Amino acid sequence: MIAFSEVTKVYENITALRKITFSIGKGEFCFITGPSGAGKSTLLKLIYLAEKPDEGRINIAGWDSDRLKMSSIPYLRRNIGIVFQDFKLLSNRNVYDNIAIALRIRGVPEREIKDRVHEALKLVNLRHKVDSYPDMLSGGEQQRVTIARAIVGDPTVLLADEPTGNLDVDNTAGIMRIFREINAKGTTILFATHNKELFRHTGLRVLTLDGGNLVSDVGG
Amino acid sequence: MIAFSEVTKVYENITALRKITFSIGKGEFCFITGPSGAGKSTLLKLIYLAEKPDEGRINIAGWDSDRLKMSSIPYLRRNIGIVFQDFKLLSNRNVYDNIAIALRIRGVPEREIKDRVHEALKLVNLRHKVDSYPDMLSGGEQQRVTIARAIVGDPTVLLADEPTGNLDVDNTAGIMRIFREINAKGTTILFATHNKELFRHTGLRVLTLDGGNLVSDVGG
Amino acid sequence: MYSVKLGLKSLWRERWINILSVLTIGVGFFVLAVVALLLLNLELASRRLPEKFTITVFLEDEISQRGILRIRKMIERATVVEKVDFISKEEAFEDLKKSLKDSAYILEGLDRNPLFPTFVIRLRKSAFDREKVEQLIKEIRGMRGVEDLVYGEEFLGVVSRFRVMIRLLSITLMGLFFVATVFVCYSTVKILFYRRKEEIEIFKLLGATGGFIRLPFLVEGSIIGLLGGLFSGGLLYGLFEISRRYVAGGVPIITGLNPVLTVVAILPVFGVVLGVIGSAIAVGRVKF
Amino acid sequence: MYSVKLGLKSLWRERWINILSVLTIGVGFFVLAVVALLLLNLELASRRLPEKFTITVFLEDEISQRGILRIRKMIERATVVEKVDFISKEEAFEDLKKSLKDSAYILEGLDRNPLFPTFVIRLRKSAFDREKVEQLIKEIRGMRGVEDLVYGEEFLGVVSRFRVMIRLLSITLMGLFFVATVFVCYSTVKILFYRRKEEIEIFKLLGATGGFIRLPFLVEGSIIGLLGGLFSGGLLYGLFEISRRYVAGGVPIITGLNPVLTVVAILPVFGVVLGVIGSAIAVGRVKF
Ligand SMILES: Nc1ncnc2c1ncn2[C@@H]1O[C@H](COP(=O)(O)OP(=O)(O)OP(=O)(O)O)[C@@H](O)[C@H]1O
Ligand SMILES: Nc1ncnc2c1ncn2[C@@H]1O[C@H](COP(=O)(O)OP(=O)(O)OP(=O)(O)O)[C@@H](O)[C@H]1O
Ligand SMILES: [Mg+2]
Ligand SMILES: [Mg+2]
Repeated sequence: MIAFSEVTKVYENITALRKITFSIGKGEFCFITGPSGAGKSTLLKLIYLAEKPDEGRINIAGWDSDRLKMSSIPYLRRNIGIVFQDFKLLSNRNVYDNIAIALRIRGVPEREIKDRVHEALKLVNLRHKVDSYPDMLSGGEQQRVTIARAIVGDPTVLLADEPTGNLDVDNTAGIMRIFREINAKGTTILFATHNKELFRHTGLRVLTLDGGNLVSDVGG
Repeated sequence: MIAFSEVTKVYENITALRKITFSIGKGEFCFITGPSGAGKSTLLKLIYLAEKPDEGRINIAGWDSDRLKMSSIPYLRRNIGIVFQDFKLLSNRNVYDNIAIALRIRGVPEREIKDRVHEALKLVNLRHKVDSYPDMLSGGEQQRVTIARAIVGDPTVLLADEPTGNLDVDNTAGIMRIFREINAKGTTILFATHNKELFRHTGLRVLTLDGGNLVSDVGG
Repeated sequence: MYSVKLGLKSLWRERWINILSVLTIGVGFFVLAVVALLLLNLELASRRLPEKFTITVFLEDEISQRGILRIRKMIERATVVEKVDFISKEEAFEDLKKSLKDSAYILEGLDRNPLFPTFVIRLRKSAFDREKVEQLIKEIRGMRGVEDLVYGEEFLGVVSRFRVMIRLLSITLMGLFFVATVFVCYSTVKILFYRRKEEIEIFKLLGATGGFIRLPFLVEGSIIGLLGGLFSGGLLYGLFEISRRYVAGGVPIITGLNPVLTVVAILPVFGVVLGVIGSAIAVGRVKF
Repeated sequence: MYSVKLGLKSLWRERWINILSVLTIGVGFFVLAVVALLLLNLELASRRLPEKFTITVFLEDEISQRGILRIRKMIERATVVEKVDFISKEEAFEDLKKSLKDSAYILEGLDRNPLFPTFVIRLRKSAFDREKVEQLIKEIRGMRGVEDLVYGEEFLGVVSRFRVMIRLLSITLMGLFFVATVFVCYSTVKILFYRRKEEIEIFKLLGATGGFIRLPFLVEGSIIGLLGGLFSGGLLYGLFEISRRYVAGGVPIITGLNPVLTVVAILPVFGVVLGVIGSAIAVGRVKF
């Protein structure tokens, strides 16, 4: 599903990723961990094509990132659900619209959108906040809206960047449960987190980054 | 130092805080915990006067929140260092300026600012990012800039809202160490977090909120 | 389509800034329209100038009716001629008396009518051409039965220079004002675009196509343009009505502004066009 | 002070949007300046009109030198009079001959000079007052030695009506254009302010005072205003120079625009003032 081979990403003066090689199969649930600044978010950005690799090749669902035409990027992204570390909610739209926008972009009819948005909100325990605007939500609530937006489109790949950083134990457990369910239905999941508790006893695959290097790849 | 008596805060349709009463002495280190949406951030907002209570009274360093003139709010805030849950970094300024601005607002001379900013950056391990802009930083790095900005002014009260949500274990330990040091020098600290690990074995005071109610007040 | 609805919603969501934009564009259009009308009417007025220019042909005292007819036909054949009037000796004398007004008594001592029968040639206002006029004058001078000919030789030159100047000025000023207005439109939309950079970034990351991103701006731009156009049209019409009603007899420079209602009707259309073009330029190519 | 530096820095940081603002304001000023100059010159031209208006006083044929002097003194005492010229019988005859031009031969048959000695009174262009002029006319008519008096009674009315109209039009249009320009300034600063709402919010939370927040906007607004003023001044001067050099003989409507250089110099000052006022209004009261 996703294959990196010798991928290097350099920002101005810093090498965020150095010769990273790994591949993730369809339906896998894989954690990416490492300290702050290790390169976790950068790795995810390369997958959703927000950044281009400086060296090496990336293959996503059969598409080679080098040879991808710019006009087909939107269509590729529609198969990817993303939980951004900084949420990226639209501050001038309420919770409903923030989630619905992911479907509207795909041209899903409005009636179907309504059902699916409400279902997603129910999953993250935020049905009572459907009309709130982002700045009326607590940090954890915003994070859950972002999660709902990422999963509402039934993506084939889910990229979650520190999705539980602002959530308490119970909410985190709830989110993990949802992710496991989605994964069971066939969605490939990449989950970047610094919180080792989340995968300690799961037996799932864990990629560990440190200073841009892939230092371990265990489990799975 | 900070005293709440029967404080209630209502947002449109939701009661974020219900008849909260507690008081924190000078130099105390107090945690505020509770699940997502419990009212932790709201409680801090009342202290730094970003929100007004609907009922009850708040006294901060001898100032009654009711009787405070609007023009003296800035001067009160200068004694408070805040780590915002959503960082609130200035996206069009680099790390140096983001931290320096807290001192410039106070009219500190530019030469002194330079030393103090570099010292704060050293504490949070970000001296190499001094010229970066916020969107060139990882989530954890942004969070540490926010912490540096909160402590650079040697505040008498430090309010930290989920300051380690995006930080790995090592960085979290580093930040906790800094906070203990600052506290030892006499700064009163309120630390809102959902991460029970942070205070489990410290013996420090912990206020627990749930659904807007103060459900427990232990330790200290 | 949702993308269109997005534009409409955003119009309402950011209504204050949009109202500012509409007013800014409206004022720009209004200024443009007023200046355009002033210049157009100045141009029209200057076109009417040569109409007032006449050539007076004095015929011989004893010319026959046939001779008069022959000369008239000759003159009428020229393309620059609008109208030819014949004034008999007697009529000419009456005219002179009138033009002397209070000094007409000086004619009292005259024992005979000293004037000639004359042709007064009015030149055509459109297609005014100095060379052709001079050509005609030369021809008339050469005709039999023509005693003399009076024409404002100098005046002729002044008129055509004035025309050229007015036209040059119109074009320069109109050009400048047009650029200014387009510029206000463009910068208004560009500012809207700047404000929404973050939103666009998020849209792209969620898989929106270029069209989906661009369309709301075009919708918004066109509606802002439309409203700006309507607003300026309203202002113009208001100015027109006020000057017509409250200023004694109307301010001719305004009430005389000929196609004021046409311009009022065209402004909204103009607004939509500019709004769309401005938006398209402001959004530019969408990169992923 | 740091707050001032903040304004300067922000100018540079957001240089693209600021350039747009400068250009927008510049164009607004330019339009305002051109219109203002056109109207001012129209007004000045209309002021010159009554100067051309003259009263002609015909004196009795046999009037003595002393009588002439007496009447002259009387007339010169009136405040509306600019200049009085005496034209003797002989001079008057020559004048008539000239004004008849090619028809002067009609005078050949006259056996005596039928004209009177006359006073030509030129009226003062400033302080033109219809009532006073009529008062003067009445007085002159009543004087001994005055045979008759010719004056453009109707023309007089037309002139003063025209003056009123021009003035009304000037005031209305200038007012509209001024509002439009202030509006463009205001909305430009307001948009800058909208863009920085978040920054201001953060500043407040960090303990910034109202002055600290407001000052950078005032600095920025005044500099944008200054640059806008300089830009419009440049445009105006450019238009002035181009029209002077490249249009044969100069376009009088532009080159004749009298205080063009003064206006060019005033525009930047005007810009700073408007920029500061606009910023102050746009920022409004800072609430905590
Ligand atoms: N646009 C950019 N320009 C320059 N440097 C960047 C940019 N984006 C990221 N970096 C740097 O690359 C490194 C890796 O960043 P990344 O965001 O991938 O870290 P991370 O593993 O996600 O960290 P965290 O856990 O703190 O979110 C960091 O040192 C960061 O400063
Ligand atoms: N401006 C607002 N308008 C309306 N409701 C609000 C507003 N701010 C907060 N709330 C609501 O008040 C409740 C408490 O919010 P608060 O931010 O204090 O929670 P929290 O304890 O900080 O949660 P978290 O751990 O998720 O950050 C939440 O349900 C939130 O939706
Ligand atoms: Mg990250
Ligand atoms: Mg919170």
